[in-house]
Amino acid sequence: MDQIPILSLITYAPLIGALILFLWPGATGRAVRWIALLGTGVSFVLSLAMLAAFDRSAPGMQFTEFIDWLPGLGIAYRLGVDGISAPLVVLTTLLSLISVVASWDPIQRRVREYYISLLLLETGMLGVFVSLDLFLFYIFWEVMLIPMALIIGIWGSENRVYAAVKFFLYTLAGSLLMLVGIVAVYQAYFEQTGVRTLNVLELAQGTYGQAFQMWAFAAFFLAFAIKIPMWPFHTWLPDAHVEAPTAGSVILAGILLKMGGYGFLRFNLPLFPDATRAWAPFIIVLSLIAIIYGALVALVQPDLKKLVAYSSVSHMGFVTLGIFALNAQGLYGAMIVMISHGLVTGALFLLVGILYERAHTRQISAFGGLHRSMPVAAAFWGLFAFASLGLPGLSGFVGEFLAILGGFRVYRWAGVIAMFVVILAAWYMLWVLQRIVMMRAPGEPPDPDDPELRLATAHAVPPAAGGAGPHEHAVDPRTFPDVNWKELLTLAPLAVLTVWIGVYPGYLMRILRPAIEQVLTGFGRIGF
Amino acid sequence: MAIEVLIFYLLAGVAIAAAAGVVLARNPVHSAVSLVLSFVNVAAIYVMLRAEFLAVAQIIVYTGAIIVLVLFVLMLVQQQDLPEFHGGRPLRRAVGFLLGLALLAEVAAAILTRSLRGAPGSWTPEAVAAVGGNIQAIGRELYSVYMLPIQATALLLLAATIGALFLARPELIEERLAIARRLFTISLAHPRGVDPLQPVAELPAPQDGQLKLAGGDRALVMARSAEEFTEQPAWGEIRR
Amino acid sequence: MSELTTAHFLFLSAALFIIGMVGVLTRRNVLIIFMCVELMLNAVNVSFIGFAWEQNALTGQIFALFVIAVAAAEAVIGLGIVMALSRRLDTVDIDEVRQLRE
Amino acid sequence: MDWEALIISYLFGFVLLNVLLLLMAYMTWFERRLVAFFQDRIGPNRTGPFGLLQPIADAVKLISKEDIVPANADRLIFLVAPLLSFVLAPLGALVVPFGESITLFGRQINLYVIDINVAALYFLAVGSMGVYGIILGGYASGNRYSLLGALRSTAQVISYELVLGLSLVGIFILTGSLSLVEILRAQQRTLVLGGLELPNWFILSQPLAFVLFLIAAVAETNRAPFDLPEAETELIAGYFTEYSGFRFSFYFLAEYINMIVVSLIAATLFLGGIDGPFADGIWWLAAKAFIFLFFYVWLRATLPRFRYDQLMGLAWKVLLPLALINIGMTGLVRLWGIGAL
Amino acid sequence: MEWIADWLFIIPLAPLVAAAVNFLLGRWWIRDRAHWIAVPAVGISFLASIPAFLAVARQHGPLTQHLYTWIPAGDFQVPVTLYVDQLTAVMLLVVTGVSFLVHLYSVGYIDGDSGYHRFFAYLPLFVFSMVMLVLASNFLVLFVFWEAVGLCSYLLIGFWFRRRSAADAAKKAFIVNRIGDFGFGIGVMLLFVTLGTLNYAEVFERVETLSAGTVTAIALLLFTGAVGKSAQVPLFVWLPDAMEGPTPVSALIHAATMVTAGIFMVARTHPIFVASPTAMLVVAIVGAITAFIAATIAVTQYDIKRVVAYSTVSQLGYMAIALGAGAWIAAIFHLFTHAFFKALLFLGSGSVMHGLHDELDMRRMGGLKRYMPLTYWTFLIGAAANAGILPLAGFWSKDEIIVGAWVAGYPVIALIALAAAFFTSLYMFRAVFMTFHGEERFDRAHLHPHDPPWTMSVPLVVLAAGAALAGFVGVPPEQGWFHHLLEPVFEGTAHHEVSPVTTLAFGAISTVIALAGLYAAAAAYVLGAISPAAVAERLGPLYRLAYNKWYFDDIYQRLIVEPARGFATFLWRQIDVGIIDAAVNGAASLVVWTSQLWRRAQTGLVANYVLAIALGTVIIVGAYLVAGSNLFR
Repeated sequence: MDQIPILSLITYAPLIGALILFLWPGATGRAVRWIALLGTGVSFVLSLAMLAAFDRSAPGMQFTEFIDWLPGLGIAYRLGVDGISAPLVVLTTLLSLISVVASWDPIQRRVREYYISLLLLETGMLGVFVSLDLFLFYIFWEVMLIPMALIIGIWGSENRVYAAVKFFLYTLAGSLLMLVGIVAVYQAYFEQTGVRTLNVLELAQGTYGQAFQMWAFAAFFLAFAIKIPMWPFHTWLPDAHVEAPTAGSVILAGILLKMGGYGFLRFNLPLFPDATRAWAPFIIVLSLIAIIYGALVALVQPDLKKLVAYSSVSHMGFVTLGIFALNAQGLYGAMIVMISHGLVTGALFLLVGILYERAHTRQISAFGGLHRSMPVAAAFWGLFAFASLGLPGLSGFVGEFLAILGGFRVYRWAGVIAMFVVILAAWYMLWVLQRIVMMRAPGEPPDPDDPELRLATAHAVPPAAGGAGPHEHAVDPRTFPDVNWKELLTLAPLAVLTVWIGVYPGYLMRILRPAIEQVLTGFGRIGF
Repeated sequence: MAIEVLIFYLLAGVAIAAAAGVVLARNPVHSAVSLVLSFVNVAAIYVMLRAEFLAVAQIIVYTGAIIVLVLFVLMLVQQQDLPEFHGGRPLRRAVGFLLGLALLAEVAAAILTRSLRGAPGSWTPEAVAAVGGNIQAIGRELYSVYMLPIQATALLLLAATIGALFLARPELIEERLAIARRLFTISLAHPRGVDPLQPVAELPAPQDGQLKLAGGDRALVMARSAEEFTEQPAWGEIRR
Repeated sequence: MSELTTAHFLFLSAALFIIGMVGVLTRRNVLIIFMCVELMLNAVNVSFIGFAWEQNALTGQIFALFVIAVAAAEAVIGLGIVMALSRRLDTVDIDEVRQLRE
Repeated sequence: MDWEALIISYLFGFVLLNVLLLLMAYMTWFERRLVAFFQDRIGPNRTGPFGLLQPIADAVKLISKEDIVPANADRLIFLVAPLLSFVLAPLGALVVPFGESITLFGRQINLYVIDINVAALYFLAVGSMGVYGIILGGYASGNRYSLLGALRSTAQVISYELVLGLSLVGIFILTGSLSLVEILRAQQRTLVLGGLELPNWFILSQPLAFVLFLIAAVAETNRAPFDLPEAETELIAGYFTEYSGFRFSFYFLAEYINMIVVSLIAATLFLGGIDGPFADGIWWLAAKAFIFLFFYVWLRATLPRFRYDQLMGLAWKVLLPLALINIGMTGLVRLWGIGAL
Repeated sequence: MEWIADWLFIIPLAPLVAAAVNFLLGRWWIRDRAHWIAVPAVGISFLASIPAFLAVARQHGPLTQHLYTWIPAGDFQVPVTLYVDQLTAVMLLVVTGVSFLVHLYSVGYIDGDSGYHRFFAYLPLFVFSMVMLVLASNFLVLFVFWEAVGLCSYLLIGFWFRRRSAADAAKKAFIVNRIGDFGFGIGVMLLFVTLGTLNYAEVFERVETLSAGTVTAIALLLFTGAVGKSAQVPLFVWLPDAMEGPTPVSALIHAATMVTAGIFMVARTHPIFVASPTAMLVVAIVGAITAFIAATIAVTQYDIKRVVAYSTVSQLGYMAIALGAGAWIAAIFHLFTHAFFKALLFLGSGSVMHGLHDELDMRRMGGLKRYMPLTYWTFLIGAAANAGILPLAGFWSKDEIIVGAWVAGYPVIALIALAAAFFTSLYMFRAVFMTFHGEERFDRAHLHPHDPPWTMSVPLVVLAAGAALAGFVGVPPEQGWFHHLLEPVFEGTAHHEVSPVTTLAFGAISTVIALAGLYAAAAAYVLGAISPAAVAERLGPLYRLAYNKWYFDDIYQRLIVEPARGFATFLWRQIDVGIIDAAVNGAASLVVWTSQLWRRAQTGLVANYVLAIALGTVIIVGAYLVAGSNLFR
């Protein structure tokens, strides 16, 4: 081997951590956490090195690794990254690292098992992003499923088992369809060329019949649509998000959802260009429904995590809209939305987790006035809420605008409807911001210098308190301590990246460019 | 009539007669002996079919191991436990014979009307001879095209070994597992998990070395471990 | 019928298989049933090898090899089960064993 | 079909069988004399010169004894079982090459009965069949001692059979064939080891396999120190307790023929078989086989019997892993092509 | 002065750095020293704007500085380039100048608040955003800072976040603005899709190639953004509520600068509007309606800041009229003068509040003239300027707008504007009289009104001077220095020739109208000749209409907000949980139910299973024989 197998190193560094934990049953919680941190940290550092060494001008796969596995079946251990997967790999390693830190204190039960799951999960996710062999991809896809279900089902909150089972079955149903699709493509390629291979790049060279493409596309599409998730396959998401522990939600929202979008870009588009064109209008309609629907439903959620979950549905609608707009803006937009959503929603879940640690509830009505008791947290809330609602200058805007623009270029109405969400997003996000960060804690009397109080005494109107009704919860938001340094450590990098991508998306887009141009070339749209 | 055909009829006739003996014999040991006879004849037919390796494998695995094991078990299981052949259930026997006859008729029809023929393979007798013989040919094929199945089979055999250990001495396995669980098992969802406070579920273990009392006068006294008989350690055994 | 044809072997295979099947259906002793199952497996092997012989292919032989391997695994587990049955239920009569219910 | 070759093969086989029987008879004499020597006594020396007629006398005695069938016995099997043992015992010798082919009556005659390309496996298969004689005999006697002896013996034989087979795999890997003729040819080459020219006998390149084979072969033939089935102190005489006279002699014959066959095979596999200077190959083979036979007797005279669990433990916990290690090592050596093997 | 072209970035950078420093370090380190960072930063920005202005004014050529490419997405390239022409230069001066004064004023006003550093982080951030907004040379960059000023507005309105009303107002401001941005965003996208670029220069070059419908659509969509940002009907509802923010914020953002961004944007993109007469008409009509409605509402309000706020809305309506009438320079002129007098009015009312302990209700003021003379006089100047009293700033610019509407062929709109002018004068002097004249209705036992400290007075005085004198840059009407300055920008647009007679006539008419309003106010609140209560009684429904802000808020609440929430709840409860999730769970239940059914086949007897298997084999082989073999063929 003439070069370092860096992708394998990145992928298996967490696995090695998991193995160490597995073989060291007597490890104390402290040791377990440090090992997990080391595993994810090594992976993260390596992925940064990978990104630094990434040739931003070269199209095609880089850092490829190839080991023949089952040559008779055309199965090989093929790894590689291009502009699409490289940022996602870094996002994965970063969010995993953050998840490890974010779980430091909250997870006190079955720590070793938890971190083993987390590390396994990371390996699975990284494997999904780096594998170029459909067989390998499928293995990683399934590998990732189990630890995630365990994380939800064991370390989640009240209704966790239901959520875990739902998550598992939904995703499994999708991935089975994908398996059918994989076999179909494999067979079709074999019949066409007489070569047995599962190499994605090679399969993409084949030309398949229109009818076959339609069905195979649908098989892949359903798997990814469930993962991403698209309306109406989204109902696992709110449950899974709500019940998962903080780190689980972060990874779920930050990375797992991206696999759907990644799958579209890596498999559906290159393999089935004709079917993509045929299905695109239909998918764009679904995307629009998801965008508006997610935002509207988010508007009336009483539960913070559910709200963020539905907002994810809405955001992921932008991803599919952008991808199936099939033009440069759309694809850039989709990719940036994915990365930005990973950062922003991840951070929002961290923030919810921080609140949950203190209040042991996620009901919005239980909070209020956190700006006073937790000013730093409030600042982060503000930042990420605005990033989520697509404020220019933060990462969300770049992606969303490009995705909408992409959609608008194809179908005017699609752009208009999608744009409508800028209002709805502002509505629900600011509503949350107002209810938990601003105003007063539930039941807290108005400040003495508040003009409302004077108004009340003058007109004998009862002062409108910050929240509804008297104390419903034993824990008073006024007593919450502000974020500690570990929590700050998890949030700060996300904030920096959010601003950076918002202000200077060029860096990211230059990484994406060759890959996106390649995808577009498959559609005969050079230069778009 | 060629001599091969004659030999074939001889071998096949004995094989079928022995197979019938398996079903008809009252004494299970006789069944087993019949089966061995049948297998040996079938192995000879394999040789006629240019499958020397399989013939030998048949003898080693089937007769040399499997049927020996059956005999073993037959002798370990108490004779009283063996049910009578003529113990009623006439309906099922009738149905069984009828189904057998029906299937025979169908298969005979299928064989006689057989028309499906695949493309002939490349392993002509000359080709087999060129690589050194049947066993070399099988080896080449097996370890190139059938790599995955052979690995899967290996895994299956490993699983079967473990399963057999468990089935044979459940109480021993439980003890071992309890240790292993404390040490190695990652019990993620299981309530018992690594929690040392919870005792490992216990199966009723033989109290006084007597595995079996009920069902007759022939209590078979076995030692659960070598130490029950002597104080000396067994070969290769590590004393805890 | 003056030459050996595949049909010869297929009939042998069919005969062995059906004898085995009838044994499985009619006998009550688990061990005899077990032996009959082995007989059936062996009958299938005869077919496989017969086809391999006919087609000058090794696939049949290799399949038969796998069948033997699987049969070995099956024997180990099957006999283990018989031992366990005999220990726990004091019987190897298939009609007495109803533990598969539930 | 080459009828003549077939008939010659059969003839050769017939000759071989008779020679084996004769050898077996004198093997008993040899053993008794040798053991006596070890034990500082004289042994049979009255019948004929040096007691050389003793085996014949024994045979006459056994044949003329009453054939007793116990009332409790499973009659058919009881009668068949010793026969089975006896018939199977010499079959292994059919694949042993006794020399280069010779020309007789204008025909090329091979000094072996058959050369099949699974010869080594065939030897193992025949060995594994031999166990039926024991287990069926033990069962059919209707005697609990016999049964237990048979069970022990069977377990022992199938365990060591495994070791026996695995110990040979190294040789198969090195020669790339299972045919004994091929294996012999492989040993006729020269092994150059540090300037020293040695015959390429597998005892040199597979020493571990040789030791394993030796131990397993002793156990396989139920000889001391692995003669558990006939542990008189515990089980009277094991599986053949109920046998007498002629039927007993079948078991007896089988045991000794087995010893000879195993010795021949071992000599062929590990000591180069017919390979040797100055004399005809067959004399070399006989000489090498004799070493093994002597070794058998030596063991019997020297070592105490194993305890049963020690016996099984040895097979499964020591020999089997060693055999596997040997296979792995051989495979790696072959893969990396170390040494001009 | 060309050197400034390379240093343009200083203008936005200084406040940005100040904002960042105060935001990141304010809590731990800077605390109440925050103004030492913010005020000089904005000062630098102002000082840097002056040479830029001079350079442009002399040279008549725009300055540009390319910073970096923000979004490179295929053919969609968004460079960030600073661009200064005369229009921008004027705006820069207004923005940085007023900002500097307001910063200064805030030092005294916010003093002692726990969020001191926060305030001085948000306010420079706003200055940065606003400066960038005017410096933008690209529609998307404009859009970005368009939203960024919205963010700052949100943050500053919600500065006293613990008040529910402030939090509500902030949210409302942002969301209503977003409605405008919705249109604006689509407009930008439409521009890109049809023209393939978003840079001003290229867009304006190619705008003629578009069809009339497309141009109208683009213009109206862009104007939607202006409607939101510049608080035109029907999206003006956020601006009065925005007065929940601190008064300097109201002065800076919601009077002088941010709300005029819409006007600026329309003026900036005038080639597009010029290409679409329909759009121009719509702009003018919306402006007129806004001017009138807001003026009527202002008359009935008691909250001093709300009066000023509605006055702002009304004045923004005037500017829109000017835009629609094609009187671009008049619009910018009014924007310029309005910045002075409206900031002055807000700061003045802030002084009043400061003196009266955050009292806002004019019914509890009165007679303050005696206690705070400086505030009184400056406020009076501001009010008079707003009312259009000769020769104060407002007169010149407003007069020019009305004339512009008249000559552009919109006489009805000109008349509405005149009517609104009467109300303008009425509410302005009503505020002055109710606050500073008459009996002292405040709690004299506890309150001791006084003039503010110097940091607050200096801006008042400076702004009063501006309000009094700023109008003279545009004198004589249509031919003033200001007009000549801006002419290059609006070169090539149709220019209406205005006869001096028309100018004089309208000058006289509007003066009369203003004085009429002044008299009416005096009659009601000083002389007591008219009882306001009686008038209100008599007007009945009309009064209630105006008092309740023409029911805009209620209509929105009833017709949009509540149905939307209801629909959302329906989607959640019925569709999401009721149908989609129920289908999923139903599928699971179906499986369980079916399994229960099949479970009965489980007898536990192996023999039965075997029999079934054998039967199945027979059937399958039979099926093969029938279907697959040639037995029956």
